[in-house]
Amino acid sequence: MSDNIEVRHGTDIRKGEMVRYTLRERMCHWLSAVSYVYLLLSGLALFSPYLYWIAYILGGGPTIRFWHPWVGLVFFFVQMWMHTLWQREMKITDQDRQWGKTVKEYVTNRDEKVAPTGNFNYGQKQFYWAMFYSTLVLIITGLLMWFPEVVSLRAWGHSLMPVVIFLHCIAALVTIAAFMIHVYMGIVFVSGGLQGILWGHVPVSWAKTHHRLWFEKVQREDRSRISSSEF
Amino acid sequence: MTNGWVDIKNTDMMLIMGGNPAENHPCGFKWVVEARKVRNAKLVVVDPRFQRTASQADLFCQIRAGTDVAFLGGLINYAIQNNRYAKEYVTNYTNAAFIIKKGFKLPEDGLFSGYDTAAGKYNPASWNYEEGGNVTGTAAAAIAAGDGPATAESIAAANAAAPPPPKVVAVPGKPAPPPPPPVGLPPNTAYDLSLEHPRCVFQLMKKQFARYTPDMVSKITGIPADRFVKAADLLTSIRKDGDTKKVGTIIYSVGWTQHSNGSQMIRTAAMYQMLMGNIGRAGGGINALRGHSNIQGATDMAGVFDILPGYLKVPIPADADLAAYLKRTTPTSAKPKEWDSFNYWSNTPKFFASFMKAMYGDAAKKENDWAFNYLPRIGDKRFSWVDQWDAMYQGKLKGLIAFGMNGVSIGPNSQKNIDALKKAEWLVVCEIYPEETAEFWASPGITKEDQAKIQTEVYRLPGAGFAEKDGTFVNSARWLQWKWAAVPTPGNARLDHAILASIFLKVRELYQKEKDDPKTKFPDPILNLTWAYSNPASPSLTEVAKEINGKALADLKDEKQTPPEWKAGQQLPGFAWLRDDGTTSCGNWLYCGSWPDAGSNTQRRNPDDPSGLGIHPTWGWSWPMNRRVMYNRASCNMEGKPWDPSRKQVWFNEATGKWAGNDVPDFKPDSNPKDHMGPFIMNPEGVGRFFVPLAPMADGPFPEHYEPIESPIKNPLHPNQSNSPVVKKMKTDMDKYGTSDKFPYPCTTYRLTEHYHYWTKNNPMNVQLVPEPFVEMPEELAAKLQIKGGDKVKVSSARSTYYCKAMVTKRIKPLKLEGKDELVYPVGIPIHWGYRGLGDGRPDNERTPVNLLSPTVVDPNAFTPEFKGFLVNIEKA
Amino acid sequence: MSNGTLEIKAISGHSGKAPGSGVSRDYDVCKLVDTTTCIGCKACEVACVEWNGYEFRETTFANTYQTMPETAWNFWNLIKFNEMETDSGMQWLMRKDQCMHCEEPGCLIACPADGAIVQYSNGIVDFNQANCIGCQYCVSGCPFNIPKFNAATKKVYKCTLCSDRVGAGLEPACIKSCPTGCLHFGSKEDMKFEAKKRVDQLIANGHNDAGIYNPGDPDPTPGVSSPGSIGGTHVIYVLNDAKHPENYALPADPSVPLFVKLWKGPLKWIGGLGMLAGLAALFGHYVRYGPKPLDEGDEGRRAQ
Amino acid sequence: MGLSRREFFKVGTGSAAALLLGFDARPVLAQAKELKIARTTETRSTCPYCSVSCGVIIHTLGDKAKNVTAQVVHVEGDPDHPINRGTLCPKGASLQQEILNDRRLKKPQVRRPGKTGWEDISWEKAIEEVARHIKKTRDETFVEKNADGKTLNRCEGFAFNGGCTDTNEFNYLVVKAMRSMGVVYMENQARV
Repeated sequence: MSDNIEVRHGTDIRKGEMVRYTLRERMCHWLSAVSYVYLLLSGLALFSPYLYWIAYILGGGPTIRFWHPWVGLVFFFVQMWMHTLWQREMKITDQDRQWGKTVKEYVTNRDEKVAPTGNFNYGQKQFYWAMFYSTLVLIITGLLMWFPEVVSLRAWGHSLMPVVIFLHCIAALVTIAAFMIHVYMGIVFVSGGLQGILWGHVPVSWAKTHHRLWFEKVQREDRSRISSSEF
Repeated sequence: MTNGWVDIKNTDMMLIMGGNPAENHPCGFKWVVEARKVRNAKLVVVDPRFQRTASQADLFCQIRAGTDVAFLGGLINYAIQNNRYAKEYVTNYTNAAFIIKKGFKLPEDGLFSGYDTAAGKYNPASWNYEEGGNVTGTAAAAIAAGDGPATAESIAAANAAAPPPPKVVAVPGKPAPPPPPPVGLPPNTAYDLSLEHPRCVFQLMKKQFARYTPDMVSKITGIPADRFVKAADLLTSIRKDGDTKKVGTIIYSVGWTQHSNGSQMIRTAAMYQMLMGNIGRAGGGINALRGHSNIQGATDMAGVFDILPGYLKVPIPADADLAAYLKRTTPTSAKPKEWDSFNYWSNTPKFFASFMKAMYGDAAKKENDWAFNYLPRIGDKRFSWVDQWDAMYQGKLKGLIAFGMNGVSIGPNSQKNIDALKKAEWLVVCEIYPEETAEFWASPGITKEDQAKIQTEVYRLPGAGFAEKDGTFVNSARWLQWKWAAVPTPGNARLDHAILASIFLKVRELYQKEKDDPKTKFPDPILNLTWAYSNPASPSLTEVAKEINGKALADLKDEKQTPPEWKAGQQLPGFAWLRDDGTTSCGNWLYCGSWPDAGSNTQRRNPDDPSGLGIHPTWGWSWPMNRRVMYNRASCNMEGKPWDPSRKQVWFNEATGKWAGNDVPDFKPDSNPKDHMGPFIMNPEGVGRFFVPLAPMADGPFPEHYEPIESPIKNPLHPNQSNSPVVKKMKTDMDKYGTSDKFPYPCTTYRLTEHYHYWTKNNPMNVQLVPEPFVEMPEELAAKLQIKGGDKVKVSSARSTYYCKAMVTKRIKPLKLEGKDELVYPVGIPIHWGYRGLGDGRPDNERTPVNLLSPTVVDPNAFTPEFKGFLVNIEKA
Repeated sequence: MSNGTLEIKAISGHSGKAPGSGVSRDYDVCKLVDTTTCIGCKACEVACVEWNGYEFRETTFANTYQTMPETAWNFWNLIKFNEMETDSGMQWLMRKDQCMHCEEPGCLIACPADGAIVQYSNGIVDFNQANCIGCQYCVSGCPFNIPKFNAATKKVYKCTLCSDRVGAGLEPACIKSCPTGCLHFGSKEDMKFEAKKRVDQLIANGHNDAGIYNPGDPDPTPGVSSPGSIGGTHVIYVLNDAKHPENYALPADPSVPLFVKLWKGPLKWIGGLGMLAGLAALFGHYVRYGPKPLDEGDEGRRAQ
Repeated sequence: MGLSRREFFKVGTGSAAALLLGFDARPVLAQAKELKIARTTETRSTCPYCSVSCGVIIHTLGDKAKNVTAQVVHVEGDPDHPINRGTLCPKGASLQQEILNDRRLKKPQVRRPGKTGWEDISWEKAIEEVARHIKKTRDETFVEKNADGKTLNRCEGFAFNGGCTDTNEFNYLVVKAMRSMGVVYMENQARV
């Protein structure tokens, strides 16, 4: 590593880059991502017979049935951790709503017409909250499904369980929809996004383009986070 | 059973009472269901509880335990009053037409004529037929002459004329000796075919049961009168408008037997069946369901004190020699002169001599009366089950050998049995599981210190289970069926008969060795007993079975039989070949024919049933001589034609002059119907007995309702003679009897379908089905006592206490008795628990035998204890 | 069916039809339970446990003759005792409770595990514990509360209709044991006929409401089917009062729970298609719009 | 009963997706247990409980070869038997557990006077002692004549109780042995 690398918040920063995610944030995100992917695959196997082959890849039905709830628990706690990290940043502001009005321009790459946005844009925040609330539904229904025999002991348990399973599926489908968009946006559509969540730093230009208000805020508040700034 | 299990399917009407076959004989009950499904037969169930049999009934009546004679007597009354009975059958096949001697009195006051108050028993001399032949048409004259049944006044006069009752000398401290041999039956009895003579059996019976009106039945039994009438109407409907085709059956079990009036309950049922013309017919009969796999066989084989194999009588002290014995035990026919009687018991000398030859072989010689003196005598004393425990409790009985018989649990009055065993010197128990009797010395409440004081030496010998033994069982339908051993005995356990044989051989060895020792008593029978089995220490049961069947000891000839000759050493084909001259040997004449020369009939396994009547003549073998329905001659009318041609069992073949049939005719094969031979060939009269003359019934020639010894009410028929006058209470300090002020609830005991006696409490599967003891009680009683289902309760009788859980149920209802509004609350307890079962020792329930509660009192005829009706109190524990 | 094997008709958690199914001649087996002749003796309970070799289960007294409150993973066959008082007196209704072997089995529909539940062409619905994943969705799919979970093995168990016996040409153990003949076994056609015959007899004897419990059977013959939407069952009952099956602790109108149907039906397809559509849409979007350009060149790209 | 299981159906998954991936998914096994009584030895017997006399078939492991000790694996009704026609009640249906039961007594034992437990005893010694007890008691209590000089020839000192499941042949041997010893307290379950 050369001398012109700074390390802040566990993140290597070079000239022309700025810290976007701390190491903690990135760990949290990837833990969440990995566990989610496992849950997604194992869940899909159980969701449709046409996808049950995934179960065989993952070690067979009983195996995924064993791990799915445990990983779900991990996912849940990671989500809660993430919540403590990002909860405040995820507050939806008036600026976000402004941005939201121009989302059509955003997805059609007419960025000049898109309202500027902060650290997380409105879409990202909506993704976050979709995942957050779905996780709550999934953990509650999931726990019931983990130990259905406890529920079945009650007279109402028997009629409750199908609803529980149904809700679990619905919530999972919501996360899947969100997840697909998230991955597309993060890896394919907005190039450079992956770099930010992988290593934590983004080029200043990238920040300026995609999260102008954040860029400005950071510049204003904490110049130190921008290394060797030209400004 | 006079009939058989499968035969039940042939019936049109069923009365199940004093039994609960759906629970206790489920696989036999299938034929009840079959009759209902296929023939649309009707089922009436009468029981103290609405049990699982009742759940199938067309009509259910909840009766107070022990009042069955009242119900059945009411039924007889209803049938006679409504003219619903089988007239031809009753007139010709029963003693209904026979005329009873003057001086006989009906028990309006609770006592028949001849009661000896001092001795507490009857002199049955007045219970006899009148001599004199056909008096038909003289009824009017007799009535004119005031020649009715006796009244209290007339009886004194009659007794004065009759020979004085023989003197009975009561020995202090000992039960009174039995009556001396009574006067015989008249050979030519007087009879009136119109059944109108005031002293004919029919009229006496009519009069006897006229008192059993629906109201009276209701007062006694607690069954509402209208419900009783409904039941009686349904049951007797088979003889409506002179119908003789339909047939009804009665199925009962120890719900009758186990009462102090039990024999008479069964008799009333048999009388009703005769009245309806149902005995001897397919789908009819009186069917006792025996509770165990081979107690029919145990009775046939005389496992009980008062008989020898094949129901031969045990000698009494008065039988000075063989001739005296045979004279006493061989009946001579007693019948109207114009009629015929087979009187099969006239063959007694042949059966007896053959039995003694089987027992003692060459030592049984004509010169020594077939070793007649080798047989122990009874009669001056009773040696029945309760007497045995009584003698042991009094220290008179020193040892007990029990093979598969759990006397402590079986009771009655289990604590007395436990205390009795404490006084015994030795006890030998052969069992397959740990049980209460062998471990009486560690029963609940006995401390280690107490145990040190118990001097009884107990041997517990591990025997064989059913799957480890071969041999035959006899079922309720008298079928002998061989079973094969499947597995060896486990561990060091041995076959029961090998254990018995080794004990006997060792005893014999001691007697052989010490026969000249002055202490040694009468070794001859022991030394001379035949024991010539190939392996004496473990006799092959096929050898034993062949010995029981019997064989020719010399070449035999009988021109009337086919084949007419039988060689010495050959197995006999049937008891018709038995001889009284020592040329045949037979262990049990009833089983003669079970193992003829051709091989064992008990091993036959051909399920064919050509007639479709469920006879299955080639499956196993049934006594007597493979007859599946007893007295089947009665299934035909006087001409020898079946009452119902669609259910033909036997019939008279005019062409051959012989009886033929789908079943083996239970009759003299060549007796022409014109000869008027009675179908009830074991009675000297040849006919069925509505009235039992002379001694066979100790408590009266007709049945009469008597209350159980412990009863909540006084007998509404005659409150001053509430219980049977001949039933005796026992006298030791352990024999206590309760009254309804302290013990208000009539209690009955029973089995559950999930358990078998005191046996399946060792079987996890059955324990799982019903894990704990309980007492069933009506909701109303539970509310009164503030008991909820599952509460622990204390049930107490005059004898002891029993702890269990309460089962509060709708299936037992409070009863209204004596026409009063006051409710009586019956309760019931299943019997299956003790202190050595699988679930015993669970802390939530104290496990003890329920027979701690039952009283030591027995039926005067069968000596069976009154397990089914006694008084208890219930409290929340 | 031949050579002592059973042909599979439907498989749980399985994509598409059971391979090779539908080629052999069809014949359905059926248990007929004539509750009017059931004496509650529990022979079937014992025969079931004995045949299947399960262990003793500790029970406790509960003020009833019923062995336990409901079937258990190792106790598949339970007589339910229901006491009723009517004008004509006491009635003690006893009914054998066990898997009904539905034609459209909710358990199989709900089950996500490939091959954990199979339906044979003769109508038997059988669990294969080797493939069971213990999710217990079958429990929620069953309208009769039959499948039971064993926490120790993490598998679900239920009556197999003795598929091992039936496959070898024998009748189920419970059927064979039944002392009164209240249980009967044969083709569904014959059992419906027998049931109808018995119902007619009961009606003739004054039990006007007698009838057959065979929920949802499409058979148009009057009286052989009863309300429900599970396509008929391979265990059918004769009831003295078929108008009130709830007196026998039977559901009056059994069906696979709505939410199970929604989830295994529309939701499965909507979800699956939705996912595919989503992927397609995203791909389309990328092709149409490509990646988002940066405002100011590409200098931020990391060069290493 | 721990018999090996035979997979008797194999059905490919047919999963289009799996095939697409070229992934060899485990075959779906609709597995039924092999009939556990397929090759057992059948012995016909009679149920020892009530008096219906249901025919039972005792299935034992092994083919009766010399080196095999038969072990009961199943008991079932005998379909040929005219009365039960293969059916059994809850007691009959659990007969296997009656035969194979941990609680079975497997060795002779004696409880000596005043002792608080059982001790083992050999068969020979047990039989010897029992026979000695019998002879002593019989000789002490035998009554040849009553007060009137009438023959009694009976032993009132010990009793024999027979059970409900003893065979006829056993009961006959009891009559022979006990009556020859003069036993009169001879009772059986048949009484009660």
